[in-house]
Amino acid sequence: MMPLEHRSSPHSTTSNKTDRMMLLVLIALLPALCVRTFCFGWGTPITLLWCSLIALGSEAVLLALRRRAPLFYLRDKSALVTAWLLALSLPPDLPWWCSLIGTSFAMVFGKHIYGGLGQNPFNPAMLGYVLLLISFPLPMSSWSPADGTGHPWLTFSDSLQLIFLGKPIDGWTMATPLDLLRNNNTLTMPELWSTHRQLSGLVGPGWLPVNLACLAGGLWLLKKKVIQWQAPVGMLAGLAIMSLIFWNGSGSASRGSPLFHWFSGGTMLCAFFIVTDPVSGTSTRRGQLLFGLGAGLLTYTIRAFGGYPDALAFATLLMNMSAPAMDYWIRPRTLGHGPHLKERR
Amino acid sequence: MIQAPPHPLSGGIELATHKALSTRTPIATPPLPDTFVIPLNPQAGAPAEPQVQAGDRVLKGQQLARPRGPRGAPVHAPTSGTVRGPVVRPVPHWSHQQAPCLLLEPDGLDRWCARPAVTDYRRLDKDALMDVIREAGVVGLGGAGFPTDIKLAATRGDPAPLVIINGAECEPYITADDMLMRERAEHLVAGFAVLRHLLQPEKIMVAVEDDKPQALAAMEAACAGQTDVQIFSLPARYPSGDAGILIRTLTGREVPSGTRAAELGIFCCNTGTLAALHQAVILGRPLISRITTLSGQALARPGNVEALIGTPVEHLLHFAGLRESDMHCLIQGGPLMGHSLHSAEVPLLKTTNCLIAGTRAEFPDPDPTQACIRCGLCADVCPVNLLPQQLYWHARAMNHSQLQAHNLSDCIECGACAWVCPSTIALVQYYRAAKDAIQQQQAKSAKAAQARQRFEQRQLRLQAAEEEKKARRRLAARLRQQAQPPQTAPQQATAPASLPDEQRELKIQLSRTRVQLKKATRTLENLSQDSPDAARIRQQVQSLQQDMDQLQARQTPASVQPSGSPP
Amino acid sequence: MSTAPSPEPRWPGLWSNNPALVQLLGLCPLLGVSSNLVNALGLGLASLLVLMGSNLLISLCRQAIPASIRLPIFVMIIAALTTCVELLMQAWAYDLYRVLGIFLPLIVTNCIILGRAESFASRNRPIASMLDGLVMGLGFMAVLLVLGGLREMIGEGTLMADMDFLLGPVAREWTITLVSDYRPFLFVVLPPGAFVCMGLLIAAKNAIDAHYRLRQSDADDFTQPRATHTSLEQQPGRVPVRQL
Amino acid sequence: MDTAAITLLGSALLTLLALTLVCGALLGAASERFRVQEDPVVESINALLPQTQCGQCGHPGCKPYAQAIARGEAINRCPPGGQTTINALAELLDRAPATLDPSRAKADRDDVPRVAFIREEECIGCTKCIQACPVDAIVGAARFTHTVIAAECTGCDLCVEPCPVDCIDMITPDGATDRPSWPLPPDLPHSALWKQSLIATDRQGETR
Repeated sequence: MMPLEHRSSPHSTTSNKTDRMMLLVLIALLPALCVRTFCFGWGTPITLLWCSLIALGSEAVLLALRRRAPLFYLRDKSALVTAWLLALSLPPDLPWWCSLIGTSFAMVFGKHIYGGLGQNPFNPAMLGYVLLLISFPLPMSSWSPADGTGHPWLTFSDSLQLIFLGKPIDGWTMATPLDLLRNNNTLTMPELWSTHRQLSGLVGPGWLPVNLACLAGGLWLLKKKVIQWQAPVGMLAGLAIMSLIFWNGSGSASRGSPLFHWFSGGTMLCAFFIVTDPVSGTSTRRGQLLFGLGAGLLTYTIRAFGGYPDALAFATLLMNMSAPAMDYWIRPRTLGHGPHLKERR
Repeated sequence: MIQAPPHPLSGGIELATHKALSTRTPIATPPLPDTFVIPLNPQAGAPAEPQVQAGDRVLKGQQLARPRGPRGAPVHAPTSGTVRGPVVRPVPHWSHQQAPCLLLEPDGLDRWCARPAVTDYRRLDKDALMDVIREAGVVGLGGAGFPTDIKLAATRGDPAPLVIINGAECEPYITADDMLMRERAEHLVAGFAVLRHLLQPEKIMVAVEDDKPQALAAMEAACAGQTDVQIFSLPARYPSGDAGILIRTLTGREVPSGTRAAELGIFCCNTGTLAALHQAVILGRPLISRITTLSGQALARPGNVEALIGTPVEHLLHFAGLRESDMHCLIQGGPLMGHSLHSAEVPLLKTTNCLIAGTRAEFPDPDPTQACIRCGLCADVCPVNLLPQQLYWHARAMNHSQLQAHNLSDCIECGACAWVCPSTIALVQYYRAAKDAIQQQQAKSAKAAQARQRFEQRQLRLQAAEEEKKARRRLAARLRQQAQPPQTAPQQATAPASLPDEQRELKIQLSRTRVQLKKATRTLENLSQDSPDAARIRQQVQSLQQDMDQLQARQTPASVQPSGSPP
Repeated sequence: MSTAPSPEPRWPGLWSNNPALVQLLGLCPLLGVSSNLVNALGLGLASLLVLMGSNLLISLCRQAIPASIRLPIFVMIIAALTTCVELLMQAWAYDLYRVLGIFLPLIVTNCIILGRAESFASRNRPIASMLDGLVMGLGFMAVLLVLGGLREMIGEGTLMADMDFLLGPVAREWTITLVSDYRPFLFVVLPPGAFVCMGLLIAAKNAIDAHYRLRQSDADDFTQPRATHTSLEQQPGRVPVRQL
Repeated sequence: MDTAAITLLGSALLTLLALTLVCGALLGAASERFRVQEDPVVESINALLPQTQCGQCGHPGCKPYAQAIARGEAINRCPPGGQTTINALAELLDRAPATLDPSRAKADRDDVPRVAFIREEECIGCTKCIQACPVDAIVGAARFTHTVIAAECTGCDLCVEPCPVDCIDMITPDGATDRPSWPLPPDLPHSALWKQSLIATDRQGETR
């Protein structure tokens, strides 16, 4: 009846557990998944399932190798979150072996080599993404065109064949809007918009709805208090500041308006699901604001002046690296401390 | 008259209060138990010194023990009866500690001892009034049990002190202060007068949470017309009732780290303490009873009781209708800061504000601990703006310097961080372990520094003595050389004039022989049987044995003489 | 560091005190040129030659070197030898010389060579020193070769490509293509991949050691204190245990 | 070679020579002026030693042992410091942490702090223990009863051996075990859970 081991207070805790928070993140990703499927075809759900399978399998194997009980630790669903985030960043019809390498690298070198959940300094999904980006530039830049660009809609079996058999389909890739803008030096903005079918409206078909869906999911997470507002706001602000500074109207040297940058590529996914990753980010709220701001600035810098058109992964990893220093330097003032208290006495 | 607090509470959590459970019935008085158990060291420190002997008959309110240190309080008999003990009994402590306790068997008469006549305290010298309070054993009833007279004395020097009456009972289940304010608000207001007399405070602030409307109303009614009293209605948010946080919420001032509120000229006390102060000064009653909440789903009749200090917890729980088979845990204090009791035989202390007999459904076993994901929720709720997750990592590594740099010592152990932790990490326990380790380490290094200093000074002294000796020798040599022919040094009588007691000499000889014998025997045991030395040493032992027998024979008749006992 | 001259060379250089895997010395060339086997072999040979030569020379004139300026003298000797090797390579393997580029002259700054000169050659006899140089150089080269082979296989899907750079036209046909139509895995060819592969090699070595020690002691003592690489010289046969 | 060239060469040589002299003089002066009197590492080592001055390391006190360590002696010879001190020393000096030298350890010692206690009715006032005490923690004079100042005693037990009448005990003082300290909570339950599911070698405390 009576507890015999020395257990400290408190004697009750909240019901908001880690695995519940992970589950909420997964639920918040569902709208993005649906919209992406609708806009970019069946490749996304196939890749997502494939990544999940690999993530769960490799996590179980790694846990067993590390003498941890797989069934207990798999319950926290962090492997699934990594897999989904990676799958939603990858091009939809990426060959199966690319996703395999990326996901397993994320699990081994992004997570378990440091000691598992909670110990990894880098965001595992972004680590896997970066590995693929620098190892296999060609498949990683082959984006299936979005619905509405005049291309034939890829059927389910088309996607399956593309992913698992590598069977090419004529003219199925298209440069992304970010690619176009990055490589454009001669055309003014209206010219660019009128000559490319990928560009229409603000950013072009496909990209706006996907980003809006991520935004919606993120706002829901905010409401559920799974994430805090600081990191997303910081990131979007950083991106906006930089794009305002370097915005050259509609001239050929323009690198895009703030809205263009907010709603193209994986910006919203990154702002609400990746820079808010607590493990690899900073843990103070002020630090998170700075973390997001830095990620935004870096994203724009690399997008506009670097070699990779969508720079979210690099920006996140660079900020991950500086997170421990931020944790060290940014500390709140503890009650009862501070110069003003000494003066008074 | 009721105001909102001027400063917001940072951090904190909102909890299900479970307070309605114990506020349905008025404060009850349980019958006397068979035996009272009165711990001699209710707080940490040296045990108090008993003033009575086993078998003594004592009267209610008679002093049983005096404190040995300055931080103690006297202990009084809760009723009249016979004292037994002291015996070692389990006391309410997290480490399942046992401590010396006096036992008191009541005679059922409940007869009071002679009490000082109720005089007008306003005419009493203030220092004498402080003595009355100290002798009554009034301590802080809210938590740590710090003697109230020391707190008062620390604030008395201030020209315009501030009095804060803490009626914010922010932990779930506890309603002792709530019921006290509802039923005995006039006692508290009478207590204000004592404080006014002692401290001449600028203002008296009363803080009550807004989920206690009846208590608020009672206080407002009782304080009507007293212009220096302000009543604040705090938002019900844990841990708004912590003294440091309450001071910040009400005044915006912060108690500097490592100091006490008294240094800011603030006297902050619990409502229960104020009631005890009132009883001690106006009724002349020492602190022998307190209002305690009995709550939890395993009780059939939860409620508040005015219990005598030293009543076994078991007795109170049975009074409240304990269903023993349902009880899964027994907590003293609240569920966030209290500690679980390992036995219901422990006595009620002056600081026991609540006893919770919880069922398994109420207090389930904690989920298995998961990895910290650094979500930062703990930092959001920390009322003193610490970084609990950083402290956690450093406490795991026992990195003392980083723990101190992150202000571990400012942690009030409120448990809000551990409550919100989604990975069920026992954060508070990490901090307590780290605090204890740091304290031990500091004590150790202080001792080492002292030893080092003494060692070095001794070395210097020995060195100086050596030099002096050398110098003297040189001088002597020079003198010898100068003095021709060399004199023979006169045979100086070195023996002191004191008459060596024969008895004493004998004793010394005996001791020496005994030790030699012991050493020889030990050597013999260590040697193997066939060793060549063995025979020699065995002989030695025998001769020593004979010597000793002789000496003993000589000494025994000597020691019989009454005058020969050594000093 | 033992002050007493020991007559036999340090065989631990191959495994238990391997300069690359345990002492983690010479990482810059190790990671920089191990992208394929032929580069690794070329740099390994060059380092081996310089290491043996410098150990021999320094040991020969160890009595004549004043202690206070020994390091500049060591560096001069090593630099001279490196220049010789560089010139040799320029003459006999020009293609490889161009591929290795700056890493050849950088042998001068390789800590293994200076380290051996300081800790062994300056205190031991010439033959022993040369043998020490040989063993240490072989240990370094072995790691280079394994790393180079690994990265070439994973990164390019081939093995022993371009061997003719070093061994002449005979070796032109030696290239083994493991997987035809292999997509280059650029990450492994680039420096970050070198770090990861190197880490895996160290981990593998520690795992093998731990396995054997567990077998040997047949006991459960995993409490062996952690050693840092600087302290290994004092305790031959002891390797750091870093549990994953 | 014309005169101009010789002048140039000469002036260059002179300049260099002058520079050398100035720099040399500066260096020489600096090495005299800023000479470190005591090896600072000895102080750091001494700060880590427990200052019991017990001599179990074979040196007369902690500072001499600190000096010996600075000269290269083994760091595992301090039984009162235990493994904590050895690890701290290893960290400071970047040496391999070793286990306590078994020849130094006394078999019957545990971790409980002890102080010397003189049974005063048996003391003969010989002052032998006073001379042995490294921290002057024993008061008394010849032919007068001695006593130990418990607060100053380091528990080194150096006074026990010289006592001719064996009247000194090493006792555990009151209050030494009074305050229990909280233990760290149990770590993540991986080992236990793993054992339930599979039999394997148990390597615990990996994240410590």
